[in-house]
Amino acid sequence: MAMQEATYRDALRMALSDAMSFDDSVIVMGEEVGRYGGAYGVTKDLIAEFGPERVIDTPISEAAIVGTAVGAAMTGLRPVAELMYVDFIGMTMDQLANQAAKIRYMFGGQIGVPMVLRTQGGTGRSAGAQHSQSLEAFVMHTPGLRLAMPATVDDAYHLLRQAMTQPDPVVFIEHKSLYTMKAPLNPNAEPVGWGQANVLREGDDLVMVTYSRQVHYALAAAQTLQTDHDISAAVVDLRTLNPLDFETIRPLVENAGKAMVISEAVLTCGVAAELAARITEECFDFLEDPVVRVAGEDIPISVSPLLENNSVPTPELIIETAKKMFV
Amino acid sequence: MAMQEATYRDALRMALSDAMSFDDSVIVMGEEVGRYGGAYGVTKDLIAEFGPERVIDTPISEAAIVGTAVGAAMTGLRPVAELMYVDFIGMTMDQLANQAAKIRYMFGGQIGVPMVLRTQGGTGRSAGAQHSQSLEAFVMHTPGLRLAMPATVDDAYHLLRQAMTQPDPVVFIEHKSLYTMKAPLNPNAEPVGWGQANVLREGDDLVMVTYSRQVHYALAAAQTLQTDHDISAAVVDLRTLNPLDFETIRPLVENAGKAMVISEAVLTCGVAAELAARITEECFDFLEDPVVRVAGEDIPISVSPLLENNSVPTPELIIETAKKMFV
Amino acid sequence: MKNSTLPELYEEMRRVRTFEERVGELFVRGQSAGSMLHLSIGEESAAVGVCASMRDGDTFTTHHRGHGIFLARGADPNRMMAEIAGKQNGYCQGKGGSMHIADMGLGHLGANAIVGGGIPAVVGAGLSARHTQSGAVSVAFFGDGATGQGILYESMNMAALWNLPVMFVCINNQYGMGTRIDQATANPNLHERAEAFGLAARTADGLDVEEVVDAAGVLLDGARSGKPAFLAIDCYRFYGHARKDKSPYRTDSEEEEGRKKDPLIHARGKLMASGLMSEADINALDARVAVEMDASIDFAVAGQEPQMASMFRDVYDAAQPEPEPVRTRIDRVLAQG
Amino acid sequence: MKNSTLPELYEEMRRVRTFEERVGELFVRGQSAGSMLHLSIGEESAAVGVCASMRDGDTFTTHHRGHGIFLARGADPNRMMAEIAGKQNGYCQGKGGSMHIADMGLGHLGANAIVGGGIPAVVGAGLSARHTQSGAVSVAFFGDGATGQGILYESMNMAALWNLPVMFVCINNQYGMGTRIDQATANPNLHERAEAFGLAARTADGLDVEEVVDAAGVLLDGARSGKPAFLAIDCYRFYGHARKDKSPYRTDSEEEEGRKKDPLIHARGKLMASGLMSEADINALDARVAVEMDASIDFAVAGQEPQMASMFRDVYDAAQPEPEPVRTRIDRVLAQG
Ligand SMILES: Cc1ncc(C[n+]2csc(CCOP(=O)(O)OP(=O)(O)O)c2C)c(N)n1
Ligand SMILES: Cc1ncc(C[n+]2csc(CCOP(=O)(O)OP(=O)(O)O)c2C)c(N)n1
Ligand SMILES: [Mg+2]
Ligand SMILES: [Mg+2]
Repeated sequence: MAMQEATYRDALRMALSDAMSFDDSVIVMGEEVGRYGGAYGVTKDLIAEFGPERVIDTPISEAAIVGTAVGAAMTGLRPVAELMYVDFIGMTMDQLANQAAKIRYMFGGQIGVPMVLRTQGGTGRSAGAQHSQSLEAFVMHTPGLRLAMPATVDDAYHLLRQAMTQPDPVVFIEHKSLYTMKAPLNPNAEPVGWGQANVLREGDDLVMVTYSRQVHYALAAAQTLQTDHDISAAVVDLRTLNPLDFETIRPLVENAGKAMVISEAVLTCGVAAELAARITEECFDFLEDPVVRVAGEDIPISVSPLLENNSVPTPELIIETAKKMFV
Repeated sequence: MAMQEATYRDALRMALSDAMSFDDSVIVMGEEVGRYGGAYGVTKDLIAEFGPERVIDTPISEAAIVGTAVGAAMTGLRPVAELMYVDFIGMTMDQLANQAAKIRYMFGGQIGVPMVLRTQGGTGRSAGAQHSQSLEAFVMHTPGLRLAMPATVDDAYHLLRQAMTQPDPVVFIEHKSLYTMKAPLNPNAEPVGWGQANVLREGDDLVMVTYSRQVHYALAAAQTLQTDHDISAAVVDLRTLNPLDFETIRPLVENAGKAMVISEAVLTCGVAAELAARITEECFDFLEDPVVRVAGEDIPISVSPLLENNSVPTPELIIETAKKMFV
Repeated sequence: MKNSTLPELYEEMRRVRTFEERVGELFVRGQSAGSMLHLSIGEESAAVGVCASMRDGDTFTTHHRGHGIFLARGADPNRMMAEIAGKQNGYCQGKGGSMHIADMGLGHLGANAIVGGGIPAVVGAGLSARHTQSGAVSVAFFGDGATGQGILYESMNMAALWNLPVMFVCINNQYGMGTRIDQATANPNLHERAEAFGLAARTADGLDVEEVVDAAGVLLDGARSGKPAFLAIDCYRFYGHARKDKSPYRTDSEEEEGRKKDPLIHARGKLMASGLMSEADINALDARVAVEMDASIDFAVAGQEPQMASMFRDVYDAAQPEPEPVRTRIDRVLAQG
Repeated sequence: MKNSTLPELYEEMRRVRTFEERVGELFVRGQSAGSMLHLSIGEESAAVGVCASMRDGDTFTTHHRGHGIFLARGADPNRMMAEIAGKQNGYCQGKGGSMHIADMGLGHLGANAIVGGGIPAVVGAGLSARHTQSGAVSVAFFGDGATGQGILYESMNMAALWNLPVMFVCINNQYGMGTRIDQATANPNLHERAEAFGLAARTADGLDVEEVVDAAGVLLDGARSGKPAFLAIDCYRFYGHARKDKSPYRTDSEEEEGRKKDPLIHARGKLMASGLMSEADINALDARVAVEMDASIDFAVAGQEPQMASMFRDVYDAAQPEPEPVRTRIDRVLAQG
């Protein structure tokens, strides 16, 4: 296959389809993944291609969906389970954190749980407090779980393919506002490695470390900062939060002396806290300012679009904050 | 009532009993809280005192226990639900984070959920990976939930009494290794205020910020550091992580210039990350060193006592780390 | 008991139907907050039939498809529509929206966007009712899809064990999104599960609102005196799952058949056959209701957007400090360095 | 099918009983890892009776009281006891302990310290078995207390919906900690719930291991051919919940009555009455088993403590980097500043 335009949604579907064609043990399961084609259309037509034995519509039973995937993964399948919204992770946290994450360790390394839990999060659809959250910190705080969050069409494809070959459970969180984003995609290109961050923009004055949709906000902000304010900001897309690639971040921060971490998750005890703490720990001698956290507000998300949009970082907030770092 | 010796367990039970005597709307519910008296004995004999209508033994249904408490709290009761181990919070996270935490906000401030979820966590009983965790970060990362973690006999009593008068849901996490700790207790004394940190030891060289059992490890370490190494370490017991009292921490860190945060929870994305990030943000100009995180290892807890004990901070690790901060 | 004569029941069902049609319009006009609008058209007899036997002081929770239930319990359609539009004068000041409407005054403990999420709260409300001997019942309304959620069984077990004044109402519109009930379970006789947990349980045909009233009345009476109950109401979801869903997963002929189970048409027929109302009477009533519901759109559209300042309000009790905005924090932090 | 004659069944039950007695000894000697040891004394017929009809390749999960089940599936008592002592030569290298024993070779997908936690895994194993047409069944063993957990119903519903080769075995020892089954549910006829979800379901009396074998055999055969099943086995928990619990919540006379439901004594009676074994034969067998199980204690006590280096191992696959120790991180951090 050659280069083609694809949406983030298409890229995800292609990744699933290619993996299923390549490896008969890959199955897809979840609510509405079959006949309906997925609440966000990611699994559209897979059931026609691979049949209902490999594309399994489930009842609305999130806990058992994850638990079933655990059992399937332990017995030779490569389940890719879908959680329709990451907001529903609360019902699955026992199966995810007490079972999937700990089985290899508790059982002395006898067996792993090579499953992928695909889900999506974030704001942007006026979906209210229980359908708009960014809950990746729960996953990142659980040893044993890998965590991938694609920001680009390329990663929607390649990172998902990579996730499906990992020996350990991967939580793969898409962003609901990115599904219609389009970009050229080459499924045969050599992908960035699993666990490697991607420097999407170089910059000498400031380093922005981020992931998922905020990568695009950061890139837009960096562009404006360069053009309008002569501030040169690097943008790092982490791609995976576990593993976390600090080695890519280090030289950039050492060089710029200023760092900003950007995350849609609520600020307190979130991913931004970990990133800020780590950068400070590792690059303290090089920092001119404290690492700045641009993160979600410590509040639930409203259905009102005005409140919703202002509950998470915006390109404007990123720009405004960056400017303040240079006064 | 005058000063008396009490264990942490006794103090908790007294707090429940006193609150129930004082306020008829307080009910206690959970697995084994009645006839059995609580897995760790905290609710012993309460059923004899207050009857099975107010001390309610439930089936093993953690999600519905929390959900029932939510409904009871919305309709005029003050439920104190017990989750036998904080490790079981995974089954309750939807009811806790999507319901209890968000109801006031989603419903535009019409009503609160004045419930307390008592539970216990931490290592020390060779209870294995699913019964030894410190999962407070999940709670701290959820706007709308208050979080209290008593370290002392005094707080076991007073902080629990205060929790039972909060207008918002409080998760109250005890430490399984503290139940038998004894100290004098005066239930009538004026308590430290809700939401206020407690400076348990002053010190000019280094500030240790911690909570729950690690308070005692920090105090022991600070004693040794003073005696054997001439290092003067302050010890701050946070008592509540939400609200978080930063104003007590600030002057101490500004004075000492060095800070260590200590938490039994796993390091990555844990409470220590938030504390380190915050101290750095607020006291950057005063810091000689990066804030050091002494936290739980990023691994599950083993049943083997040797591995278990070394999976979380020990007084020795605190001492060793502090010494390194002065070479 | 209010709304217990057939004309009253019909009027209430018409109000629900017309309100939902207006919600659809609000969406088409681009004035709803988002597209997660779940209409209860086809299910009116469930909402109206159960609520007819509920009393002041009773409490309830609903699922995401709960507009009709709340209306039947006395909601103001204006404030509902305003909430659905995300406006400040809505029931929840525009923070909740269609899926998170509540009103403590009317005993509405909340709609829920989590399938099954509101179910256990009624067990707690049942405990409260018993504690205060208020005589109130608490009713959980949910869809057939929620029978996939374990928390339903946990809650039913507790209610039965403790003999609480609680009722579980499963509005079986045959679908959870694109999944037909027989694609979600091997035994679609849902009330059998409740029986196995020791509840009084039955299934009513939602075509006939009077059948629902009768079944619900008996079960609610039982619940009030400590015999918790479960009622499944069979009906059909006339339209897509949410506003954007065109239901490609079901055939036109199935839909046509399904929509024949229309409780309004059925009631209309009964009203006329029995001579309780003439066709003209009914048409006049329908027109009156249309005027009321048209007004709700105007009310919603005229409402203000929430103020930005309200964003940090109501995370905690009003007497507590609000969470610090990220911007404020950043400014303070950058005073360092 | 192995272990299907009464002498074989008796021997296996004796092995379980004696092993559990030795676990108690290990605790008294202070050589167990912790006190969370849940003995299955009184429940031997459940473990042995179900496992008698299981085959090589079948998989299973157990609850926290699972020693007997694993033994009946072929576990090495030495490695089990070593694991219970938290030693490196245990099944899980001392990381799991009594509540987290597993062995992939014998199809043991793991014991669980979360009540209900291991149940859904068998649905996944059932999917795998069907995918590979292996002919294997997957069996979830759990206690009566787990019937409080919603995930049981979610799992049964899926198994029935998909006609999976799965069986749910509820070992009803009448108690979950201090709560008697009728204090945990209004309807203790637990198999009725499974029926309501569409499973083949029944209850067997655990007093008679042959009754369990018969019931389990039929249901397992059904499960293997796509009719998932549920079997409740009535028995009595002879001792406290865990090693330290003295069961103050039940009377001596109740315990005395309960312990009369002893499947070993019952089997012994049948063996002698039928002339299959004499008293002397049985005593010789018991003594032989005692020797085997004594050895397991020696094995466990002689085992090494896990190495500190193993602490960071097996969080992830062996080819992946291990998590960085806090100490290492601190040293690197303090190179700053
Ligand atoms: C816990 C959870 N899982 C999945 C969803 C997504 N979802 C919303 S409505 C719905 C179908 C619900 O079906 P049913 O309960 O029958 O209610 P209906 O929509 O038919 O009224 C699903 C799967 C959700 N909101 N919450
Ligand atoms: C999710 C969860 N809740 C509570 C507990 C505490 N607990 C351990 S065993 C047990 C009783 C279980 O009873 P049952 O399922 O009947 O098994 P039995 O102990 O009788 O074999 C309880 C409540 C737990 N381990 N996990
Ligand atoms: Mg439905
Ligand atoms: Mg039991």
